[in-house]
Amino acid sequence: MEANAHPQPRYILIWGILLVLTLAEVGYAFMDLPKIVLAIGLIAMAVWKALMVALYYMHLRYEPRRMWILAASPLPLAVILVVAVLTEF
Amino acid sequence: MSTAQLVSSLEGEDRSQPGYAGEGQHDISFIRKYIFSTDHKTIGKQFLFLSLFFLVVGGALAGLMRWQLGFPGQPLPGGGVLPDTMAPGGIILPEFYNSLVTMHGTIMVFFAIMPLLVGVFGNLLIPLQIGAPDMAFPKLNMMSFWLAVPAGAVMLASFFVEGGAAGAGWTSYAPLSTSGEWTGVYLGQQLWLASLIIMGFSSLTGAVNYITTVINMRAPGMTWFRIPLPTWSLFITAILILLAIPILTGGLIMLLFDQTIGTTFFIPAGSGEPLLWQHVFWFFGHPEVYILILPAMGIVSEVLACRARKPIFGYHAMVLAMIAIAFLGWIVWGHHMFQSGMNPMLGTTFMISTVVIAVPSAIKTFNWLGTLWRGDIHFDTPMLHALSFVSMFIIGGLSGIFMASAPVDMYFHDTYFIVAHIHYVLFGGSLFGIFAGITFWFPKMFGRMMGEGLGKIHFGLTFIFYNMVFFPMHNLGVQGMMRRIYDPNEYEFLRPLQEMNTFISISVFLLVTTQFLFAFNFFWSMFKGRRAPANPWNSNTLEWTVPSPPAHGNFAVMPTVYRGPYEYSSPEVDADFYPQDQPPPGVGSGGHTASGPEPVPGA
Amino acid sequence: MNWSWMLPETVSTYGPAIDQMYYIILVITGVVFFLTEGLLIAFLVRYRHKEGRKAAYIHGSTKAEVIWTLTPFLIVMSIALASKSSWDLVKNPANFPADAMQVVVTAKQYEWNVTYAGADGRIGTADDFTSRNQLHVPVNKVVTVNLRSEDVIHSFFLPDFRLKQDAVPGKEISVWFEATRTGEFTLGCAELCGLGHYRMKGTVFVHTDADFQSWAASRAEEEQQ
Amino acid sequence: MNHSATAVMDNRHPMPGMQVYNLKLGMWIFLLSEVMFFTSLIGSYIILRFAHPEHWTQPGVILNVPLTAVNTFLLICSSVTMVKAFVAIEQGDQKGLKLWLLATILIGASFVGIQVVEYTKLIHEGFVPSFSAYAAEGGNLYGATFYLMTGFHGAHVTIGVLCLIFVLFRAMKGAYTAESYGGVEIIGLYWHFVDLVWIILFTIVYLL
Ligand code: HEA
Ligand code: HEA
Ligand code: CUA
Ligand SMILES: [Cu+2]
Repeated sequence: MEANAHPQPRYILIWGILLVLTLAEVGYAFMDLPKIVLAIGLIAMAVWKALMVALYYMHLRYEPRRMWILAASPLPLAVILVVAVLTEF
Repeated sequence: MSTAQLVSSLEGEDRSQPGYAGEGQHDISFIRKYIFSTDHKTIGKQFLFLSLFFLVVGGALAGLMRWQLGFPGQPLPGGGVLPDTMAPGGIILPEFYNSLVTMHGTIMVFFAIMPLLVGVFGNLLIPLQIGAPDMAFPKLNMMSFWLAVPAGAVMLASFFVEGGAAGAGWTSYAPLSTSGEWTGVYLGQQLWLASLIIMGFSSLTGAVNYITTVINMRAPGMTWFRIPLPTWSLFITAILILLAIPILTGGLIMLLFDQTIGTTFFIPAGSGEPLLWQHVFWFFGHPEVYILILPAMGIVSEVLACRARKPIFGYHAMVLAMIAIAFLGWIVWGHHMFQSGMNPMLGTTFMISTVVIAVPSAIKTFNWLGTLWRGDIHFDTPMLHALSFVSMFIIGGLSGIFMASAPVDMYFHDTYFIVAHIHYVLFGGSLFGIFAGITFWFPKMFGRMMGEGLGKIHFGLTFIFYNMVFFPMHNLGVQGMMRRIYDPNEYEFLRPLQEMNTFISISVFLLVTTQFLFAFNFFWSMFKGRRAPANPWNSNTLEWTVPSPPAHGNFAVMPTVYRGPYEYSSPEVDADFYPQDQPPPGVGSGGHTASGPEPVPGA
Repeated sequence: MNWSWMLPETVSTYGPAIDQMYYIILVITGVVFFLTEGLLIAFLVRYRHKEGRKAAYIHGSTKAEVIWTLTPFLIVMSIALASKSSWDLVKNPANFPADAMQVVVTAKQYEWNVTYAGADGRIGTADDFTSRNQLHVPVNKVVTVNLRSEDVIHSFFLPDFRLKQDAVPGKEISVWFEATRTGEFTLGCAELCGLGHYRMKGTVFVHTDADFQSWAASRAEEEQQ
Repeated sequence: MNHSATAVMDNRHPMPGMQVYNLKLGMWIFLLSEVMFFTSLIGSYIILRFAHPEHWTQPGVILNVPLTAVNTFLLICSSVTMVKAFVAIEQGDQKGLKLWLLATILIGASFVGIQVVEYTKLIHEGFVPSFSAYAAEGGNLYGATFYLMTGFHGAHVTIGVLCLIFVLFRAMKGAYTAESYGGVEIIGLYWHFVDLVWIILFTIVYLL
């Protein structure tokens, strides 16, 4: 069974990273920086955390390449919808 | 993989795959067999009866609409039975007319055509054509059907609640649809939303099942480019459903909240955005229309190749074209919103992407023609329906090009030109494809042949009356007649069109009457039809290698696939067909062999 | 019965351009239609089943695929590009003709209310005057219509001018037209807006400049009392 | 890869397909549709917020960031416990499986609990989804989108907890082994996905 095959990631370490990032986010959010700078920084950290969860906790990192493609497939659609509609405002 | 490998891989454990009929038949209670069945073939039949019922309902609603349009303000014969809230004294009320239009569109799209294509043929064909014993998740499959039933019940119930059924069009544009204060419809609109949310879950569970099954459960040798086109089309359709339906569900939920708990996502009075609803709806809506045509295209490709006894022309091109449609389908939704006040720059972009999507359809059309070229064409009922699909889809598609041009759409938007387009693609396309599919696979479903003579008569009359109904709608559109209007005669410039509207309505009544032939043929053949051989059409695909109807578990042993699905008139064999599982000369035994052409019914 | 595919007469300046676009597409699609359906019928006759006939064992042709991919692509692309100009002309405020007569059209279930600028030439001032289900304009003068809606979405449809634009509540959307001859024309609602949608209609009166001035004057009069 | 495992988990066919057993593939495919569902909600939020920025306030003015930070912490922990349960059964450690599952259930439940508390407080302060009743700072779109997104996420957590309880029951019955743990793995996938969604929501709803 493929799960047995893969090396066990250091779950606790990742847990630590997630916590640190969460605290970092909260701290960063209340600095008085221009909104755009805040947004970019926060979203970057959120994406980082999301990737951590997907890659290690959901074991995407140890799945066959075609699973990565499968998992990523809806993201372009999400972007298309939001970006297109935003041009209205 | 090479056939040698395949054969060796077939020795031993693989032959006794769990689930295959070879495992031995276990008999089960009536309930488990016919009502809460997990057999994909039974579920397919359940969907067939459910969606044919809704097709009749949708047709009846259309009949009522056409009565009003053909004979405005005149009492409907026998319309007295309708309650006064709908048609006092048989005279259809404007608000009831709006409900008719809305429910006709909704029921036809979500409860007739979609389940007919996806629910019926998806269930029936996918496991059989890829050589699997059943779907990946049979229980989930059963759930998919048993979600569709309550959804349909709720939709029908909405006719009989206070204020009547939803009346804001099948597109339910906000803010009209957000409050009964605009339409007089309160509960009905909410039931409409609830019903579609449930139906969404039904489609979703189906889609998850189909995708998993096609990816993971193909028989040995069934490589991606040996998959028959109906299964290919259903696989791509399932992906569209998987990604499009949740978007609609999200929108429906927001709309439901706007109506019930006082949110204002789409209500400008609370600084909501009406256009947001349109974007969400059409981002789902355009993929949806391809959901409604792709499986029909697959079915037609199968029938054309089989009845022309010729390999499908450009198999790879056919598959790639469908994939291209599936991709492009996501970036054209704005063509429904050209006149909606959308940013005109965006309009230009959508105009360009929209015309581009005509290209893959062009590829398919020309490949169908290429398949007929130098064929040996047998005119059986399924073939006749498939051929009329091709010819009618061309008309429907070409009318789409007019509206794809934004300035021309400025005139045609929301006129009967659109209505003509809709019906040429959805009736002339999808429904003729469905007729082709039902008549083609009827023997596999019920173990009996459908009456050919009656079938041909039904086809002929349907084809004529259908064109008498919908072709003139183009001319109505050219004259500028708006859609969704209760009585065109309100407009001076539309009065001269009454004659044509009456002509259309009379043709509709003929068209609907003709369908009784089909109904009769359908039920009569089910019980009295000639017993069907395993492979009445001398077809190549796996479903025809097992008895009609196939046993629970489909295949006695897991079949092995040696070639593509459309090896007709191959020089390798004397017969003009070459089943996918027939071992090539020299390779070990096991699969079926084409023992000369069996008599083809009717031909 | 009128089976014609000819559009009715158009009375706006850009109408002919749009009609021309329609006729171009009509010709192209017409040709494609007769070509494809013709081939279909020809094949059905020529290759119908005969005893002893065996179909040709052909799997396709890359050359053919390329041809019938590129040809339609070029055709439809040119249709789109040819359509772009008149689209931008009518719907893109950046390209609107200057010194237009401004009117505000407010749609509501189920009527069209038009507001004209008074003597001061500006809308939103005391001397504005209005008309209900009637849009009065001078001939050969650019008129900018600023569309609003009070309740639901309606659609401002002038068939003879080839103009259609939704009126969306909470938004003001501008379109323009210029009439090329005097007369009375239809103003219709093309977006389902409730049970009265089918009777939400008005009339466009295109006057000579003089007539329009006198009408405006008298209408303004009535409004004052 | 060891063959007996997949043999138990499903009837794998000689065509390799996704090289992943049916249950797991099915769950992944289902999660894709979940992505699109949240796209429609989050997308609408982004669009409405761009259209009407005035409806939103500075972070922390209305929403209780510290409390939700704690909640985020809880959810992240529950992901670890979940993955621990999975590792346990992979090694055939029944006891570990049950303990870690129980831990996940408890943490998940407390997340929902805290969210309920948060909601009641906010509603009390007039921060409601409805236009007519909205009484807090900012505008009603703020409230509406907030409850829409966090509400549907909360619903997903609740469903997850229920499924986990079901899985725990089956674990009690010893339904899972080192060879056959499909059920544990897919509920894990779902659980981590819900966690992932929260990570996004926490940032865009509470901190932006
Ligand atoms: C099965 C469903 C289906 C299909 C397949 C299509 C296919 C297409 N549709 Fe259609 N459409 C609908 C169902 C469908 N549509 C529905 C239901 C509506 C109304 C919704 C509502 O408002 O209620 C609608 C509305 C609609 C609109 C909005 C009109 C309006 O409201 O103002 C537009 C505009 O661009 C459009 C365009 C197209 C185009 C370009 C195609 C193309 O995919 C067609 C491509 C096919 C061909 C072009 C023919 C074959 C090709 C050849 C023969 C090759 C040569 C061709 C050329 C060189 C041109 N459709
Ligand atoms: C899949 C789609 C589908 C189908 C098949 C039809 C079929 C028909 N439609 Fe439909 N129509 C729509 C989809 C469809 N329609 C949509 C989406 C709209 C837009 C709605 C809106 O504006 O919101 C619309 C709108 C629409 C209008 C415009 C209304 C308006 O704008 O005011 C009209 C007007 O004539 C019309 C007429 C008809 C007619 C006469 C038929 C006839 O073809 C019906 C003939 C009867 C049948 C097809 C049933 C036959 C039954 C069987 C074959 C089964 C029998 C067998 C057994 C029981 C075993 N339709
Ligand atoms: Cu106003 Cu229709
Ligand atoms: Cu479309």
